[in-house]
Amino acid sequence: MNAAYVPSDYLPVFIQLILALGFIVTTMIVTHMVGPKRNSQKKDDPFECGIPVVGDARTPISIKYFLIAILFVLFDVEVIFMYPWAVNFKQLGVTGFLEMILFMGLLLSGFYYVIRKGVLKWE
Amino acid sequence: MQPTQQVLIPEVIQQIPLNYYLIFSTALFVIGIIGVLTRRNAIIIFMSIELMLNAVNMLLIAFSSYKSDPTGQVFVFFIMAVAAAEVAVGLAIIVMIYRNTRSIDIGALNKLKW
Amino acid sequence: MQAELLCILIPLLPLLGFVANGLGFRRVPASLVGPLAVAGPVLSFLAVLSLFSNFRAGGNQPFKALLFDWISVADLHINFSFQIDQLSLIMLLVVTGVGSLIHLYSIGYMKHDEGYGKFMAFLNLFLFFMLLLVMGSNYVIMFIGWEGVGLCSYLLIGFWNTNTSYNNAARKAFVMNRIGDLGFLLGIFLIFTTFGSVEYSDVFASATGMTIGDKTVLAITLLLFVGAMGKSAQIPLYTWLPDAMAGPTPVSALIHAATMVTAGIYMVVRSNVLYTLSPLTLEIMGGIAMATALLAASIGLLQNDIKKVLAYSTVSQLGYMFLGLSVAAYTGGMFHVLTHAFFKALLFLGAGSVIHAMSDEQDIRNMGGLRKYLPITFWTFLIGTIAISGIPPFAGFFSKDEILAHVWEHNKVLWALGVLGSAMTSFYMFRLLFLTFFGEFRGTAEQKHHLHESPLTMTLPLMVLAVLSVVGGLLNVPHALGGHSALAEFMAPLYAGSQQVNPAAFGGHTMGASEELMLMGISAGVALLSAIVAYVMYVRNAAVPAPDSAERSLPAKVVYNKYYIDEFYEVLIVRPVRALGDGLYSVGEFVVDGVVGAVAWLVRTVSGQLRLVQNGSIGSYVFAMVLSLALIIALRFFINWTSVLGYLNI
Amino acid sequence: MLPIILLSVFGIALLFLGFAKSKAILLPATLLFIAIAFGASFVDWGKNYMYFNDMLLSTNLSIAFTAIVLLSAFMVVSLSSSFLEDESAQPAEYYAIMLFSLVGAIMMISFENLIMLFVGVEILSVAMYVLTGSDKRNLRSNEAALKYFLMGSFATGIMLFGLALLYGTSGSFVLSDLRSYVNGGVAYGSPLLLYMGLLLLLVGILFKVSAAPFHFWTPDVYEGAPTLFTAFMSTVVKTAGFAALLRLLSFSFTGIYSFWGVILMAVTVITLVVSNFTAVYQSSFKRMMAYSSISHAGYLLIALTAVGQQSKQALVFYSLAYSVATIAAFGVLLVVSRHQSGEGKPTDESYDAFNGLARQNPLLGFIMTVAMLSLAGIPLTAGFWGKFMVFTTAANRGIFWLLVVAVLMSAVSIYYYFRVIIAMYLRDGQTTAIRVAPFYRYVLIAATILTIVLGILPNLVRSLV
Repeated sequence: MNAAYVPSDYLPVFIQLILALGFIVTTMIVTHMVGPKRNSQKKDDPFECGIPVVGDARTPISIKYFLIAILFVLFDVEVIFMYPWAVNFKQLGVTGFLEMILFMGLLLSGFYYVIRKGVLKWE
Repeated sequence: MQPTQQVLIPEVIQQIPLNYYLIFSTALFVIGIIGVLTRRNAIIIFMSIELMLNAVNMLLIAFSSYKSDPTGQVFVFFIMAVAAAEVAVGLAIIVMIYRNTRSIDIGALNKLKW
Repeated sequence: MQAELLCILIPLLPLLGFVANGLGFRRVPASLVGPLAVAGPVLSFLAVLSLFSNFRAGGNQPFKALLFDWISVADLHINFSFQIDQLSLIMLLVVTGVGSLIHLYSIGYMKHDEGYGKFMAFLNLFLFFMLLLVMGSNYVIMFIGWEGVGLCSYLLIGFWNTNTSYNNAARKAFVMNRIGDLGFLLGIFLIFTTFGSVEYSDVFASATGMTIGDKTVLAITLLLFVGAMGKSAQIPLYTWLPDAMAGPTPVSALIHAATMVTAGIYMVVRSNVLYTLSPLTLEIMGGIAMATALLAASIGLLQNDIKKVLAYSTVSQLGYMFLGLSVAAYTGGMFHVLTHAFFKALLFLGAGSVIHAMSDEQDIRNMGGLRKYLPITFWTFLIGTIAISGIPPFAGFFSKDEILAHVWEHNKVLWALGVLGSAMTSFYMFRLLFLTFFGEFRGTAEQKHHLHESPLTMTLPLMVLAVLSVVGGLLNVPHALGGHSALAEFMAPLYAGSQQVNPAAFGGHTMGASEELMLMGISAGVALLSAIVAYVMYVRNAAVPAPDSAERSLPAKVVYNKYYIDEFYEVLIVRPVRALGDGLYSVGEFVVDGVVGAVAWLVRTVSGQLRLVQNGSIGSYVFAMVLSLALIIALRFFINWTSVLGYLNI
Repeated sequence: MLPIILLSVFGIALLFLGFAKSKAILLPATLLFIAIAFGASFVDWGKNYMYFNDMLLSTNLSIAFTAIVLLSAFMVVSLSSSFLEDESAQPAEYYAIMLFSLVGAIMMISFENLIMLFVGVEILSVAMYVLTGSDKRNLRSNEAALKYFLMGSFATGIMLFGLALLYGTSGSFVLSDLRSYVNGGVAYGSPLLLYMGLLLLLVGILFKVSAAPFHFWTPDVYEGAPTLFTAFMSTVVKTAGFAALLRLLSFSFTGIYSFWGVILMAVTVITLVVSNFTAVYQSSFKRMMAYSSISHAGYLLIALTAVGQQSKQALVFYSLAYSVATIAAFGVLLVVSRHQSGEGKPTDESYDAFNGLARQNPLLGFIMTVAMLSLAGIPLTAGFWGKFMVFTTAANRGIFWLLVVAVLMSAVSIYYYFRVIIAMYLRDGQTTAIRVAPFYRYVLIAATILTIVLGILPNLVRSLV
């Protein structure tokens, strides 16, 4: 049973690696080749409705984006606790259900707090 | 080790020797450390730290599988959740610094010393 | 029960005085400050007296007053209890008795000072700690008192804190004391690990079962002696004491003459069993004590500050006390503590009275002829001087002689050196007396106009102390003079343990009465001779030490003087002694202080370098962490530590 | 384990209380919450209970540490009245985060399963990252937060790797399993993994308690963080960290003392020497306190190095004495620096800020003096007995050379502690009389009285443990 892997066993992994890389490389090369190319100085300039360029291209992004991204990370990750719970749902029984309700309740109270703080107001 | 648990873990996983996992994780971990040591961009340092954490996750799962003991995997969940919290706070701090100094180069941050 | 109540009251009363004056600083009316502050010491003195009479009536039975279980953690048990026996009672009498007098004196001396209430409060606090020190029944309580008196001494030296040099003196005193304290603390830990207890009774009981020359006991006694060096100003930790004269004069009298500085002697006598077990420590102690006594005395010969002379004299007398202890003459040491407390307190208070009258002038070159203006001060000062010089039948003669007699039995060379020191003592003390009180007044007219005898609160303590300085010696009149060594008899039970471990050291007097009388005659004669020399130089010739600015060559009037004896004296004694004194003074000032300074410099430099490691960059911090981790791993996994662990005794 | 639940609920409640119009209720509410948790922590007194599926263990020792942590938090919070005056601050959030961090601290104190240790450490650390950076406009605070965060996560990573290795070699995260594994000889797995695992885990926690050479973050972070949170960090985090170390080392890993004992000794010596020497040169009081905190970590490590029955009581006592004195010192610093900024002077946290303080403010001077005396270990203050007990543990083990180093270093420490006293009493300064709010004053006085009472009657604490 405990026979060691022989190198050929890694073949599927290797093939998938090549396929994945190959796809990216191919698409990049193909897009460059397929489209027509006409370069000119005007065209390479940053362009904004005929008005000459002012200031930095990297305009400050509203802090809202960061906040939402950060909140997403936080709430998103909590899902991982639901997988094992779901798998063992039957064995855990009512207690498990109540515990998950408590867990979700805590999460939701956090969510409510975020809303009350006005983080999600999109103005 | 209880036999019932042994059923839960597919034996096929144990075909790669545990040492490989150990060495692999350690390598990943050390790469993370080196990243922390050599980079100056706060975000990249932070990513290196995440790499270290993932190396630990990897190791824990390997041990967990080989011991047919789910505790290790539960720990991984905790690490992931906590890492998310760290990411949230860390990004917030980095954004705050960027807003104040227009830079996230840690080399510029040495006002506090001596 | 009643005895325990007394035991609590004794330290508590001064503490109450401290609380009242300390918390009520600037709120207690000035007229109340004095009585409040004096009440504590006086009442505890009465309590001590009652305790003492009970003790005598109860057949001299030592007892321990257990107040409460102070701390007990695992196998560490420390009781808060007081040990009442012959030794602590004697110290209690001295501390509260002399302490009360000095408190009384301070009322007159400090009344007009801005920080009068604060001063009295600190003085009370000091007394509290000093009482803890002598009453405690274990080393930890002694240590707490030990640190506490150090702290109070620091506070009181720096009392006139607007003056930077005073602050430096205070800090120097504290640092040097701390060095000593470290030794003491380590000694306590070693005692604890060796005997499993810090209680005197337990420690000495198990110590009697040990053999002479035991290595651990050697280490313990040496560490404890380091503590004593700091507190009792022995070489090399003595330079703080002369600097400590920056404090107000009552402080110098109480702390730096009568009580605190004798704590080291008390500690050694208390631990006499341990010291008897370790003859090597006693030898070392003897050497250091002799060197200190001579060094300080020779420096004292040339000082011109009235308090500095007394300070060096204190250092030198402390040396004598340790000298006595080093030849197992524990009673002799304690006896000298006792008499020294009387006459040195008297001298300091007298000096204070002079300074008071001279409007804070301390230079004896600007004094002279004060005999007429300050008669009480003069007479009491004279008594003190005779007492310290060892001229019979005053107190100092008996105590110093007891020590010298024991030293004679032990080592004749040490005895000779001791007599030499005694001659110097007599000389510089009489020089001080003559320059201050005889001759013509050399101060300014304004000072002369201001001269006055001190008020009664100041002169009363002087007179009481003068009486004690005269009769104090009668406590322990040796057999050779027809007495029966009352003090020695009284204290004998304290040395039962020592006698058990080393009977040879307590062989009793081997020398005959005639030999003892001869020794007495010699030392008294030498002291008298020195006094006469001083008289000739400073009264007959009215020599005045050259001002600091003058060249160190001999003043003309001395060179051309017609007394052959003076020239002889100059060439053969004064010059060498002066050179020696100057040299030794520099040793003290520059070498010892230099070492202390160098250590401080080293700490600061290392500190300055170390802080540069903290360069503020995250990268280097992380690098340092990883590097140390790697180092630990390398050292831990690639070096065999078993042998190293064995070496470190783990 | 009631305090954990209570504090979590209270924390959430505080977040919502923050939406109320009046901020005035926040401070008393927080104090009330902590007080309730303090009382609730004694429910399990005298019993050894396992909680949460054997994840946490409540013993008298853990309750004692919990009580110290809660007491420190109570005192720190009661010094926080200035929050309410500052508009940009968000007191509800700060208080809530502090309560949450206390949950983490209690988990660290009473863990039975290493998972809980990790979760506790992280809850505490993440909360501290936020509080360190809470002064958002202040670049120093920002920098401190980033430093703390990056280095803290790095240390967490190292600690986790250690945990994983321990798990790999012993097959369990439970302390009692680890103990039987260690004591039963190395039955299976590799001792190398065990040693490496323990080493890395130790390094992670040593970082949190700021022991050298893993202390570099401490001075910078303590200096940059708002003073109040510095006080919180230097007491709560340290106490919890040492409780965790004690639990680990005295319970699970006593069997391999020969392995970690010498490492800890080396760390102790380095910590003592580096911190005390560096503190001498500092001109900033706050930074000096950071080094002082490192040095106290060194003294506490002595008790761990000489681990035994007595170490537990020594650690409890020392933590209490240290926490109370540190909070009192920071409390005075807070008043003084706020007073200065109130007078329009730049905020000065150097020694000079204390010049002549005691002339016009004898009470503040006295409080600071007692705190410094206690930190320096002068008799009749709590700090003396703390040091004495710690040193006795070392003496009992016969580790005399370590004792000598420690005693010498405590002599060095006198220098920088007394500088404050000298500045307050002996130097001239223009400090005018400072008005201190009554409650604030009571807390400081209480801390001072506690320090003195514990210095006179140290057995009070022992009768509690």
